[in-house]
Amino acid sequence: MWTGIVIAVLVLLALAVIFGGLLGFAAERFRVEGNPLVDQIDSLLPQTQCGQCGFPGCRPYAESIANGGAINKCPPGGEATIKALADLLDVEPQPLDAEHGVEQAKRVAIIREDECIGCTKCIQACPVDAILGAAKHMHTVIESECTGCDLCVEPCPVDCIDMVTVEPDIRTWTWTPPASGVIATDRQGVSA
Amino acid sequence: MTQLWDFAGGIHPAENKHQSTALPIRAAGIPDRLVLPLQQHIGEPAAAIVSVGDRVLKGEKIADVTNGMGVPVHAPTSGVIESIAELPVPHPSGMNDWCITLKPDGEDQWTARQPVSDYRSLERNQVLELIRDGGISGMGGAGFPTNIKLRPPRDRKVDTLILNGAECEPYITADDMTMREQADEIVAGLKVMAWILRPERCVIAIEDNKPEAVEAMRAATKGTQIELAAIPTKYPSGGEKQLIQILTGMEVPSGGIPADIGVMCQNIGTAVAVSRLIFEGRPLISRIVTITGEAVQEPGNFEALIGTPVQYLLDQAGLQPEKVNRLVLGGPMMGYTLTTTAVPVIKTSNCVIAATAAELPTPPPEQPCIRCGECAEVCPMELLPQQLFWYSKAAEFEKAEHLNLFDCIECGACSYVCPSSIPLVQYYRYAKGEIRVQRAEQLKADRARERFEARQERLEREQQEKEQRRKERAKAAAEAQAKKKAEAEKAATEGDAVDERSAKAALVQQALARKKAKTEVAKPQAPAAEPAQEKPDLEALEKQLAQAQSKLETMQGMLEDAKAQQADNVEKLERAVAKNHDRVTRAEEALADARQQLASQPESQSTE
Amino acid sequence: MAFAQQSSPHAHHARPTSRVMLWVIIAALPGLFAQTVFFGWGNLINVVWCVALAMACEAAILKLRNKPIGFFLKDNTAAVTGLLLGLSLPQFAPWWVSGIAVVSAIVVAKQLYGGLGSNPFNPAMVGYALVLISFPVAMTTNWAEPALLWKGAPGFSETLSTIASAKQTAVDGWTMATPLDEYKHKIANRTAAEVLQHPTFGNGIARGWEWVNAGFLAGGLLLVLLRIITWHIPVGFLAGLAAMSLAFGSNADQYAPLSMHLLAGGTMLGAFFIATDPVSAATSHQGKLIYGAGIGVLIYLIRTWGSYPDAVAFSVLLMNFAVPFIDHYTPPRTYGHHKARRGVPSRKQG
Amino acid sequence: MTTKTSSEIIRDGLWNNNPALVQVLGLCPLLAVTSTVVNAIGLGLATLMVLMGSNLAVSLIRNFVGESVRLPAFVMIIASFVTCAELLMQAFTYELYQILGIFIPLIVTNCAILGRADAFASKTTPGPALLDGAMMGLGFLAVLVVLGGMRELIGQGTLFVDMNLLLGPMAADWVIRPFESYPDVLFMVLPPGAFVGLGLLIALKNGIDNHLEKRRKATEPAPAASGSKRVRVTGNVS
Amino acid sequence: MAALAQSIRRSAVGLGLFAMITGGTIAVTQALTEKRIQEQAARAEAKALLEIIPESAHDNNLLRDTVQLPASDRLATDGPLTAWVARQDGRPTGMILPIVAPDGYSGKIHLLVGVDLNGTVLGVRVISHKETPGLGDRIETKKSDWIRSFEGRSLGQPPHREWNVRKNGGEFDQFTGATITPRAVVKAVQKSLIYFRKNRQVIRERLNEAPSPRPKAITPETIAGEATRSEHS
Amino acid sequence: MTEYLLILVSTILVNNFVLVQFLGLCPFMGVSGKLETAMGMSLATTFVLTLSSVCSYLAYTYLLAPLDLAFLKTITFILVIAVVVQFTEMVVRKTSPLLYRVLGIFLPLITTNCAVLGVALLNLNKNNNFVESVLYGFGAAAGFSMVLVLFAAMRERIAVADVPVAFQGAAIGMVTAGLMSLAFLGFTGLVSV
Ligand SMILES: Cc1cc2nc3c(=O)[nH]c(=O)nc-3n(C[C@H](O)[C@H](O)[C@H](O)COP(=O)(O)O)c2cc1C
Ligand SMILES: Cc1cc2nc3c(=O)[nH]c(=O)nc-3n(C[C@H](O)[C@H](O)[C@H](O)COP(=O)(O)O)c2cc1C
Ligand SMILES: Cc1cc2nc3c(=O)[nH]c(=O)nc-3n(C[C@H](O)[C@H](O)[C@H](O)COP(=O)(O)O)c2cc1C
Ligand SMILES: Cc1cc2nc3c(=O)[nH]c(=O)nc-3n(C[C@H](O)[C@H](O)[C@H](O)CO)c2cc1C
Ligand code: SF4
Ligand code: SF4
Ligand code: SF4
Ligand code: SF4
Ligand code: FES
Repeated sequence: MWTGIVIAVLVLLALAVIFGGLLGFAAERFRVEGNPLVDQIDSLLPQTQCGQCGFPGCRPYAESIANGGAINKCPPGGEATIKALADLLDVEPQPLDAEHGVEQAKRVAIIREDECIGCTKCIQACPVDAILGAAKHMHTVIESECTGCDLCVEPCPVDCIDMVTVEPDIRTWTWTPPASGVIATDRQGVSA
Repeated sequence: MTQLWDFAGGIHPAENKHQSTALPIRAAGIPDRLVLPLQQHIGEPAAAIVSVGDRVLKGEKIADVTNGMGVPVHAPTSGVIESIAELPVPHPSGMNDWCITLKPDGEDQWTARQPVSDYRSLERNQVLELIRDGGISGMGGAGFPTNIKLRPPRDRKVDTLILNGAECEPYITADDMTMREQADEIVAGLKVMAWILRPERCVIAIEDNKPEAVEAMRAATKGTQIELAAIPTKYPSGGEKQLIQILTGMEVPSGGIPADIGVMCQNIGTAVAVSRLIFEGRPLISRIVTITGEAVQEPGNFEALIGTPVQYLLDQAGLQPEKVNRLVLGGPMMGYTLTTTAVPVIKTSNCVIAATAAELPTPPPEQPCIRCGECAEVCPMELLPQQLFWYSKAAEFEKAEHLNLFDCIECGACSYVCPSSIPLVQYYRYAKGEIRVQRAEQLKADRARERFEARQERLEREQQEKEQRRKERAKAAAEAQAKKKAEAEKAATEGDAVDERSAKAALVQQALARKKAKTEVAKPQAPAAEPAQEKPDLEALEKQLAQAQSKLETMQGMLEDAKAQQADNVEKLERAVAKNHDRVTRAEEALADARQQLASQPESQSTE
Repeated sequence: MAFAQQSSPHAHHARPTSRVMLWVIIAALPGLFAQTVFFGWGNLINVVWCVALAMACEAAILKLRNKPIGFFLKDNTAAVTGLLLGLSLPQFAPWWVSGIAVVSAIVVAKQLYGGLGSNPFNPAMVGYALVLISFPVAMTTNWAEPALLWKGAPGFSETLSTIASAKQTAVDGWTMATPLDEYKHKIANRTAAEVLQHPTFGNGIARGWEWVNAGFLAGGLLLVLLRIITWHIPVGFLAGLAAMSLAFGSNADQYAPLSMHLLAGGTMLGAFFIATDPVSAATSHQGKLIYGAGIGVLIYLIRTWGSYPDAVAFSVLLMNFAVPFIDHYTPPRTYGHHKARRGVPSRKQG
Repeated sequence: MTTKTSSEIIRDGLWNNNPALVQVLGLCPLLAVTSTVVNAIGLGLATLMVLMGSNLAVSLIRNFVGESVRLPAFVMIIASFVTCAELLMQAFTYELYQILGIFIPLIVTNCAILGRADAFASKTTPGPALLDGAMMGLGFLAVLVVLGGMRELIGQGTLFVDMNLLLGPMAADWVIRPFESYPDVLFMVLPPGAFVGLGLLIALKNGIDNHLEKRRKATEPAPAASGSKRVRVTGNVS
Repeated sequence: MAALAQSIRRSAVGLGLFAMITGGTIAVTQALTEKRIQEQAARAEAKALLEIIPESAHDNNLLRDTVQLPASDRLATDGPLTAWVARQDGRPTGMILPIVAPDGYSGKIHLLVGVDLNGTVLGVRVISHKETPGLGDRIETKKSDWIRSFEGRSLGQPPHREWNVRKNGGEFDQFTGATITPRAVVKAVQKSLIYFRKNRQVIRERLNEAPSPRPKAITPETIAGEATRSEHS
Repeated sequence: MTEYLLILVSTILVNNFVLVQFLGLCPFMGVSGKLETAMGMSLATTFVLTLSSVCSYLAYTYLLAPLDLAFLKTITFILVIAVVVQFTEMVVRKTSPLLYRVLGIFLPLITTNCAVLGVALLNLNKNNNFVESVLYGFGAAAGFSMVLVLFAAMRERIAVADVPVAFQGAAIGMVTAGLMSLAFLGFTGLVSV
């Protein structure tokens, strides 16, 4: 009986040592750094750099997602971004986490120039350098570059920055899908 | 006989054309007001070059496009500019856009005209310039600026010039009547375009349900090299791509333009406009519009000035307002509904249908798609409309795009036959719109990332430089020297900033101008009112207070600095300091309130 | 003035779904008539019972799902599902067997997927296959003898009471193995001539069944003429079956001959009415040909080497399963493209 | 990793994160052996035991395994438990073992087990790990039994047939036959019935959850916190 | 390089440690249960045989007491037949033949036929088959008692003509909806009896050879398994 | 030759691993949301399944059987599989990032795929020789891949259908797999093995 046990243990031990060695070898020999997934995730985030997700910027959030973090923390991206992420990672989309804010219409910052005192605080705050101006001069927002992150609003000592919702005009207007009419889908009223 | 090919799919809707061909083209006359949208074609909107109160003459340029793709707008008659404002324009959105309103003075006085009797003596470029200055954009479809279209890419040679007189949509007879009555002008215009392009072949294509037009054109083209093709009646044979396939058997490559395969397609009306411009010096200030539908008593075609309100034309055709259920601009297959009759006729408006409820009934409610494939059978682009629909509806835009959503010409044949009465085209339009928005957002996100990364890099660099300097300073023997250097560097960076600023000055200026109007309307965001019943968030309030205090300090510091330097923004800064004082007091009060409230609340409630 | 707002096109000229389905029902009548003439009242009773139950079932589920009942019932699709089940079940199948088939068809195969237009599997065939594997006794012993009426055997009320009883099998003497079943199992140790002695074959290929198949063929051609179905699926189906039969089964002493394959069993019903169910079939012309041919080939495989004497239901379900995949790889070539865009869109790369 | 309370672990295992209904793992044995209740119980108990054992063991050794051999090590632990269970079943319930066939050794690859070892046990102390194993195992067992009961009842019109295989001769006549002359519904006995049956169970759970959710939403207002977790990208500026 | 060696060593030692513990556990459990498992296995494997010839009717170890019988194409088995022998006090009392019914509805049906030395059927059991559930599977004892209807039959009883299903004028019941399966089984049992009669001489001789227990048990499963394997070679 | 063909037909159609034998269901349900992903998974599984079939055959025939250690088969097989998988993953990740993108992320999942261990054990049960083992492993993988890919395409379609709320996701996936399995019952008896 005991010989049987000893043989069994020895065989398994031999196998394990060989395989363990093999894996140890591979772990060292084939070590890789970096994660290409982060880039892919980052490219799906809206790059508002607003930090609402709880990370200092979109890329750190992308890294967190790549490491298995929740995908529903980015309010500017909203449902569309969540869906895209879910698609990429092949997981179920979840509703936006309200703790981080709600999805809003697109906005841009506008500086009321006659009140601006040129303190440059907003320039320091803007993550995408969308504000122009020099010390003690009137500042203005380059509308096309502003991501609407509203990071510049709070630092302004004279509260001269407004976030304005971008209204659709005849050139940005697009068709809406037909109203669902008689056939309401079963998806409505989901706990989404 | 010209060899003809067939195109895939297609339908045969009821034609309803005879109603509006009974009478010859009538002149609509001059209405009380002319409303001239600054954008009447794809491309850039024009900018007004007149001001309110100016008197303009007929044919005078009143708006122009300086850069980008576009053509000018001319005054259709003489009169006074009454306003430049946002008014309803013909657009599926039913939204307003910038328009110049002209109050005619009734004199219809021409500005100086420069007809070219012998255009052949000019450079081709000069003629193309004339066409641009004449405000001519395509009159058969999307309204592409004709001069640009007539300038095919350098490596392309146009072998076949097609004049599109198919007019395959039901109801519309504007081109039909034009061909019947203005055949010579059409030929003259075609000759001008042919001279510009030097094609080997010129074809005028007319659906064989317009024998009178075919006859008239045959007479007018007698003795010329121009071919006349009577093509089988089948919607949408007038679609540019289908017409090219019918006449040449070739297909326009997806995403390309006809010139890629050496073909160009122009509308009949466009040819007339070119002819009138060249030989009469008359820019595009009027067009033929079909007014039809069972809600008008005297349907027919009108020569209407651009800017004529639709109401005016409907009245002339004897509108019975109580009968109208739906008002369609364009044909029943591709036109869009109007919300108001105040919109003007523009360069691309070919037809107005005042339809009764019986004539164009509301379709029954949408049913589920049964994948019967009828739509695929009729699609002239050989798409799979049911799949496009399925993916568009489910917002799987990537897949819809993969199935060539963007090749759909929105002809509506699929919706026409769908047994489940699904508004397919609307789904496609929605999907296309969403995809375009997404693309724009992606672009914007990419740019934001670049800018963010650039900024991070710059900050990093500055940080390093600072570090460097600090070290150097510590190391350096001569303190004064180091200081100087630092100053020099600082100046340099400032110089940079100024440079950047001047480079972008134009941009800023533009942004400012655009913003100004909007800012006035936009109300400053009201701070979210704290619901009284909620438990006050002490922490947040404390943070607020601290922030306010620190801001106040900064401001006071700045103010003192400014005072010391006698800067010119002292006044502003004083205001700011006052404001921040307020802020601090408010924050303090709020905090005190909150503390009080908390104290008065029983413990149990706050721990729940 | 408020004008109606609508997206283009503003004109429509469509044959509504309800009418399409009505035509399908009409086109099935010749086959049903032939069934009644040759096999007695069983099919007719089955059809009535299945259609009624299908409609009731559909209504009940629509109610559960909070959908407008009238709106959906009027599209007649539940009736078609019921009809096709009634046509394909054995004549003397007890009421509860056909009932379970109908309920599983409507509830599991159709409404669980969202109802009309969403079901990936042919509902009627799901119902059929489900009862076939669940109740093999009831599904193999209840086939009426051909030319039953001439023998004066069961009248309407007798048939009705047989169906209405809870017993799994009908009275002996009214029923008989189907031609395909008979041929398949006798041919192993007999010659074709010997096997064909059995009365189920009559003097021709398959007594009664020939006319039933002819009836469905006629109805099917009507559907093609009316452009309710295109020719691709039936042609692919029949060609696939014929090709296999010619390639492998030319020896009638070993395998059933081609004529038997085409005119016995549910071949024509399958080719024109069942495989063509638009909802669960492939989309493009090329896809339809492949789909149809796949069904034909599978039918031959299973009929010849598998356990089941007829295999329309399984083959249709198997190819239904492949439809989304086929659709991915057989989109038509669009105007202005050199080649069709196959496959799946590759994910956007960052 | 935030630590979970015991009640959370219990709720997760049995309902919220049930391995079969929510994680949809361990399907092969779940579907393969549930044609009768007795098979379901047999396999369920074996799985439960292995889960508890492996969770405990993994948690105990969690600090001693290197990254490169983590997976093989876990797998070996699980495999040894499974083999022991297999040997014991062979010794004491041989016929049941034969019916369950290769699905006993296949417990090794029951994703639910390795999943738990990797996701939970390797990150917590032995106590919670053991509890988690027990609850996950019970959750799995519960689904097995319900599915087995459903298939047995609909499929052959009986309940608790052959219980003697597991519990000895005294259980031989526990079998319940609710219907007289029931025609076997082979669909439920055969593979398709297993899939559809589990589908129905999952849907049932979803339905209950949705219902509860709706009720909960109706009674308590949504929390109004918004943007509370914001972080500044550009540092503190004021 | 040092890192590599270090990594290899660490992994190998780590995994080896686990191997020892887990291997030890398994080996010990195995050692403890081995006996019982073998008993159980033997009993289970002999179960089918014991149903045909109950333990009260013999006193030898069936599984280890087999004889090789001459091949016969009649029985659709290829190669010589291995049969189990039942003895009471060392004298043969009966035997169990593994036979195949080749013409089942969906392929071969593997059977065990027990006969006593006079050629009377002691019992018949199905080892494996592929017949349709619900139709042909009623040849299993689990589903119906039909298969017991062979017990006590022999070649003259019923007479040769009536070794068939009722439908074909025979003595044995068929199932509703399935005649093929029962007919195949009836025919196969009949053939095995004919085989027994034809080879009675040889069989007697072989049976009477002194019992020589085989080192390894031969079970019905092994025979059926080998038969399936040889089908496609 | 025919015998080998029959093994393939049997494993791919008649005794399909997923739909009839109930092996490899978790990856089948879990991964196959997208056609593209499913294809990657298929490739990876085919590779591993065939390889592990070979490795476990060798380990059993030349190590366990001679030493009479059959009771160690489960742990040995799974160890072999886990190591093969992990080693492959590491190598692929380093040497061919492209291939890794296609296969790599699925490889770790495969260790816990019953089909892999199932193939090894079934080969034993069936007494398959070396060639048969390889074919059996390959056939099982091919059958798995086929239904995985078809199922993925179908799920893409179902994902946008108007499925009742409670059934969305895994539930309707199960029902679909059930109906597929129902259809596969049609192959019963095609090969009598
Ligand atoms: C976005 C867009 C870009 C185009 N670009 C060109 C161009 O570069 N050159 C040209 O000759 N035509 C160009 N065209 C004109 C088309 O070739 C076509 O003649 C015109 O769109 C008329 O089409 P429709 O009236 O059917 O819409 C363009 C059209 C569109 C809509
Ligand atoms: C479905 C469809 C139908 C069309 N029918 C006509 C037509 O009947 N006559 C016409 O001139 N243009 C028609 N067009 C517009 C042409 O495609 C093309 O844009 C036009 O002929 C170009 O000429 P233009 O640039 O002079 O407008 C149609 C377009 C579409 C998409
Ligand atoms: C799907 C199916 C499976 C069948 N399976 C069996 C079977 O396993 N055994 C059998 O004897 N008959 C089976 N049959 C029935 C035979 O094909 C044949 O109809 C029957 O055995 C003839 O019996 P009868 O002579 O009593 O009519 C099956 C029939 C079908 C349609
Ligand atoms: C030509 C045609 C064939 C059809 N065939 C079937 C069929 O075989 N089975 C079925 O349940 N419904 C059939 N239907 C009806 C309908 O499409 C079916 O109920 C849908 O699958 C339900 O979503 C058919 C409809 C048409 C127009
Ligand atoms: S919330 Fe979104 S946009 Fe804002 S930083 Fe995070 S990822 Fe970027
Ligand atoms: S201007 Fe303000 S809102 Fe716009 S991007 Fe910069 S910080 Fe954000
Ligand atoms: S015509 Fe309508 S119902 Fe038919 S396939 Fe096209 S979209 Fe679907
Ligand atoms: S609208 Fe688009 S999809 Fe529909 S028929 Fe026309 S081109 Fe085809
Ligand atoms: S249990 Fe089989 S793959 Fe998960």
